[in-house]
Amino acid sequence: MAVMTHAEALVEAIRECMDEDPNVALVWGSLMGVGGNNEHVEHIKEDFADRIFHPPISEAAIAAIATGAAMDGVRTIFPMGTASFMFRAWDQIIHEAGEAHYMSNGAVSVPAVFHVVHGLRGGGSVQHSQSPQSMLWNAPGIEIAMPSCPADAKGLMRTAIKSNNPTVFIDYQKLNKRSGEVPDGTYDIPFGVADIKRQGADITIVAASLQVVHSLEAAEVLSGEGIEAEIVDLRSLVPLDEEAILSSVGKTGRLVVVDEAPPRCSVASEVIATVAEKGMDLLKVPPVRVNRLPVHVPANVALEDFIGPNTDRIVEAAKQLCS
Amino acid sequence: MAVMTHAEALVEAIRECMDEDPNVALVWGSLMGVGGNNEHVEHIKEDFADRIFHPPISEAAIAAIATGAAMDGVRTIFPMGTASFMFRAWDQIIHEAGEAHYMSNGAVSVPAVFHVVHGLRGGGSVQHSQSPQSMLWNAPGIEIAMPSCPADAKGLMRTAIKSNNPTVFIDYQKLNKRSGEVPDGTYDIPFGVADIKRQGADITIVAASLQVVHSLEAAEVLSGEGIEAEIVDLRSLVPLDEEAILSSVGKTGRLVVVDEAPPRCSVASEVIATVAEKGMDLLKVPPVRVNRLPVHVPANVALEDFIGPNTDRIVEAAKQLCS
Amino acid sequence: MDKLRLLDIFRQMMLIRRFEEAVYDFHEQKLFGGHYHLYIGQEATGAAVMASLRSEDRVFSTHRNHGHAIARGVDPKNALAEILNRVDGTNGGRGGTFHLASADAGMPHTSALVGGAVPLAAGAGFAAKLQKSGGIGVSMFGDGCFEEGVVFETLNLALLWKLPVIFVCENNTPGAILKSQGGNNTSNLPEGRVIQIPQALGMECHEVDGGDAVAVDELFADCATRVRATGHPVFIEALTERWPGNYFSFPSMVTGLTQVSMAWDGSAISGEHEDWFKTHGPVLRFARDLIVNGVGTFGDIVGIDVDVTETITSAKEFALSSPLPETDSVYSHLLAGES
Amino acid sequence: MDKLRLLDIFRQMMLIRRFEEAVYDFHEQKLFGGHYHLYIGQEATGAAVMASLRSEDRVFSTHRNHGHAIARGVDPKNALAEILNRVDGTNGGRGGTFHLASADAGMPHTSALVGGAVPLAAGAGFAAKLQKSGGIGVSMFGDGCFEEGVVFETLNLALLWKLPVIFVCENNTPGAILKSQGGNNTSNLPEGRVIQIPQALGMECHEVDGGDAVAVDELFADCATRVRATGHPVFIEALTERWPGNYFSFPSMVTGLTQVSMAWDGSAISGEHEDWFKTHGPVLRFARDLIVNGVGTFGDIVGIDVDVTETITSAKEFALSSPLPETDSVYSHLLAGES
Ligand SMILES: Cc1ncc(C[n+]2csc(CCOP(=O)(O)OP(=O)(O)O)c2C)c(N)n1
Ligand SMILES: Cc1ncc(C[n+]2csc(CCOP(=O)(O)OP(=O)(O)O)c2C)c(N)n1
Ligand SMILES: [Mg+2]
Ligand SMILES: [Mg+2]
Repeated sequence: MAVMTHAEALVEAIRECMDEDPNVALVWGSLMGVGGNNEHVEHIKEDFADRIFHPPISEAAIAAIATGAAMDGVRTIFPMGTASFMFRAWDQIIHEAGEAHYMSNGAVSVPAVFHVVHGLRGGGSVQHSQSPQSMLWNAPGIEIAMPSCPADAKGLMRTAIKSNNPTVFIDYQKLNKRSGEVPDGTYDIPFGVADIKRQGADITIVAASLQVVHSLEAAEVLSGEGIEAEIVDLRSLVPLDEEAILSSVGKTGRLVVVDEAPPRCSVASEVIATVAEKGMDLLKVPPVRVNRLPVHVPANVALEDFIGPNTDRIVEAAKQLCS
Repeated sequence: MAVMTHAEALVEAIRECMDEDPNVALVWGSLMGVGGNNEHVEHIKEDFADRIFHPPISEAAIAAIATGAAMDGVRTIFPMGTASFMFRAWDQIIHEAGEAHYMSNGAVSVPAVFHVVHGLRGGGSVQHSQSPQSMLWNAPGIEIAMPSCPADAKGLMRTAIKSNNPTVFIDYQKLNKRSGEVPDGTYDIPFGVADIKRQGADITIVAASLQVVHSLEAAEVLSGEGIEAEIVDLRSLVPLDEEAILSSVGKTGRLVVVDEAPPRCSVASEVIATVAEKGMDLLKVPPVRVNRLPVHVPANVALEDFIGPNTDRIVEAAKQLCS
Repeated sequence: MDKLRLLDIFRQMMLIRRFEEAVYDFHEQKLFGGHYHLYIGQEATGAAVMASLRSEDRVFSTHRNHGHAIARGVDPKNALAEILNRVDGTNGGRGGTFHLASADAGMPHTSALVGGAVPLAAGAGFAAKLQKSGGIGVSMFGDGCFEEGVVFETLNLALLWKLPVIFVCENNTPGAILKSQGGNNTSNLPEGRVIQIPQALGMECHEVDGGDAVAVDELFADCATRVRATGHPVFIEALTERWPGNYFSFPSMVTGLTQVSMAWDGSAISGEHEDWFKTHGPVLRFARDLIVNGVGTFGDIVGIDVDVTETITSAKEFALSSPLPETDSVYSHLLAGES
Repeated sequence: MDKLRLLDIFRQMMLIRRFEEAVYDFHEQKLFGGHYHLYIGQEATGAAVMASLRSEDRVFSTHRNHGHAIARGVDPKNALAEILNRVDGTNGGRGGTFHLASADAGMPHTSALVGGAVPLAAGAGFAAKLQKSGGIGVSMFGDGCFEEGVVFETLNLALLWKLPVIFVCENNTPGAILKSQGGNNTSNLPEGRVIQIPQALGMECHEVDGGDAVAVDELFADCATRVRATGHPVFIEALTERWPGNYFSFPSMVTGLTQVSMAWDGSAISGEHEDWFKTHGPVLRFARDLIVNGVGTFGDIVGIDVDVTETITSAKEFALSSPLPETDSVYSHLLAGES
């Protein structure tokens, strides 16, 4: 196993798929956000120049062009940059990409990948910090992947590119520079299979993307206080591994869901509602959400940390449930 | 009390506010959807010609123009027609209208009203049947009203126009022709105050907009079988009357939430998550969501009924909980 | 002048007209719900455009799509079944009037959102370019689309990325019913001239009388050849007089069922819509031209009408006898499986 | 020629320049997070535009807003405090560099989304029209905005609804760093000429050298008068040579701190950026013009620089000593109360 960064793993997946399949195209967007790491992408540029398209600032049209091309089997990866920009293409992603397969009764499919960097990025302020995952999950017909580590980033990106559905790949700029072991060779990680990133018998913490990192940190702290947390990394929201969530809650009887989005109608709401409906009896105590606070994102990095679902808040929530 | 239709009550509210306040403007959009009733709006047109603007098909720019004008105190009502069209203005509503007050630290406010007709409208098919309420609720800074009857339509619309916040008024074409008693004179219905549309001791049904009508129908059926349902009409999602929900559940111990949106991260998810977090002990049995099925909306009206949260499905869910 | 080609275009136009009359009839009988739009008055454009297309080309359409689907070769049986939301419909009954499409026929998708299909067609051009298929993307859209910013973005992108796409704007605002009479809210551009937008971007632009099948055919065939060769986009504005029955949301058959004999028997024409029958209605106009120019005889015209009427009659029966989808079918095809 | 007016415009330009140097310094010291943009190189446009505005006018800006805020009259103290996210900032520290705005100063809102503020400014025109305030909306935006459809929609709406708005497109692509060197992705229009878009819509359009303060002032003053009188929108494209330090996301002070003496002492100029100092940098250029035309003396120029440098020095101190907002403040002003 090689050790590489999240950014490197992501680019490796894209490179492999572009090598394997001449139908994979890449829009030259902001794959790594504004925090550097673009050197990794530069290499793809040289190797696949004729399948790389430099975009104007036209999120809506490009998302729809990727959608139309996908109907003919072209798999376009469109890195939209900051997830906030995706709202400019909301109609095209929800209504065209997300509905075409159903609307055509299965005759056409839309294998496009919309890549975004979401969440609190350190000074992104009010308009550069969106977490669109809950809004997207409310729209049927779209797959959603959210990797938390380099190995998953690679395997999930490969699956996203090969998937015949429109996939929103919700990435995190703060993960880009983090390193981790990545299996050798090519491998896909199927959507819908959560990964138990840590075993524990006392409490279940469900999370995705950067919040898995925070949850693992929290688990260490909790372990010091005698609480063993089980971390369920969802990896994909659509499809969802309900099984993994319920079986972990069945084991621990306690549930914290950590989610970047503001609380109302969030991923955390959904996981809790699912458990309440299908496994209320498993719960020894009421479940708890740890979301971004229900406010906008102030520019200041300290306040940003305060509103975010951070390690401290996870620890606190878990301790309360276990007390 | 006069008896009038939902459509008439809505137009009366708009007319009163335009009379009372020269800063109220109206974009000449599709207030009533495509199901008729536009004669009511015609009258306003004559009386306030200089404050009525005929729009091109430019949802995004108009939403933002209404937002910019609102910063100077102009209260524009922008009927966007079918709620699906709102996704074209998603960025403008979430990022500009919804964030300006916070971002300016309270210096500017955005008293604009975005009116849409949502839901299964009878042949709207895949792209004309959106229920955007859950996605919107995930975005902080936006008020959301959803009337279920003429009296509420009037009082809530008056509040929407007078509110200093951007308000999305989520209406329903199928309500337009329904009649009801409307109090005489001018009156406002504050946001954040749910209305118990029916008292009952056995089960709580939380709903909004047309689903209140379905729930009331279901309650009649249930009553025939000895189950007395309490119907909590939310009337506004933002702010939410959590108090009313929890106190009804405290009384009945059983909860069904009826919601037009697809289930994942929906209004129903949110209500259930809220009750699970804050009142799990009140629940005698696990709560149940009755949502639109998690699919797109087929053109056929019979299939549309099948996927919708209809009276039968509410009755069935309630009976199961009470058995 | 290729007589067979012209008669074939006329046949498509006649087929579209009889198809639309059938749709109207079905709606009058309340056999399908919701509002809908007819292509009457624009037949010449759709039929002539499709005449130059090949299987590797891709057409994307709008809420006013029936004529495009028929001319593209979708079987009227399946198209009518779709409008009645039956299992044998082009979309298995799910799309209905708003979404007629058929990947097999080279018309993968139809968006009911104003301007929605314009970038999708550019996407087909993108695919053709990448796959070197030799195909082109064709976007059929209304003049109202120019009010939506995404259409502007798409024109820009097609030029920047050199995509083989033909943008066919069917401008039916000339003769439009006034907004005060419930008319559609189209061509709300201050100059009222949509062609100036792609022109300003430097796109090759053409204007054509959209009611003149021959003119559209010649122009489009020429453009298609060039777009295939150069890979660069082209814009065509087809101006058509709006059919008087084209009201907002619900059409009205104010001009009655088509009588082809009006093409040679002027005495049958009278009343409020005289001008429509004599000058604008593209089916009668083309019938008249075909006869005058010796391309076809009365007999040919009548023969074609009898033929297509029969096609539509049996298509109606087919559609009516096709079953509604099972309720359980709503779950299928939400997500695609593996390839 | 109004000497005082010109010197005042120069003062604003100098103030903006020193302000931006302070921002750069703060960022180098890691006193604020995230990426940011400077207005260096575009001072002439911002300062000259604001010179004609009144309190009833409304300015809306973009991610590159610092210069607009300063020239509009926002106190540099509060602007710098905002960039450091302190309580005394224009937005209470919440907006940061992306969102400097001040309703009191007639600059209600700044959007960091490309093209986001363009329709908001049209909204201010809408309000002015409705309220007959006599004010105008002014949208300051970059050439990249033309790639976003909503900007096209807005131009169309401003014409259709006859809104008193002046659209000022600051085109800083001339001389732009190549994309391969990390340059911004702007002016991706095939013809590269943004002015052709509003022209095609029939809007009154003007082009001006955005590095020439006098030219911008004369043009804008004239337009403002006309827009106030007619209520119709006007478009201005201000072309400016891009400042060499204007890289993507993070600027770099490649041209060093400004030495006004370069305006009269050419011997101080050398090296890679000679052309910038001699021809393009608007501050030096205007200083040179003022002297040549006898509007101001060396002494005036130096005096102004000393003055504004002092203003900025104390603004820096003020900003640095302003406290960070309390964490609990994040809950406030999510929703407005009653009026
Ligand atoms: C995004 C969006 N906004 C509004 C509508 C409602 N609508 C349907 S058709 C139409 C007019 C379209 O005009 P045009 O494009 O010229 O087509 P025509 O009907 O004239 O053929 C409108 C506004 C829609 N379908 N989609
Ligand atoms: C909707 C949206 N998409 C992308 C971005 C990222 N972005 C920030 S500045 C910029 C370039 C803007 O160019 P221009 O408008 O010419 O302004 P300039 O920076 O040249 O002054 C881009 C693409 C954004 N802020 N908003
Ligand atoms: Mg039209
Ligand atoms: Mg620029």
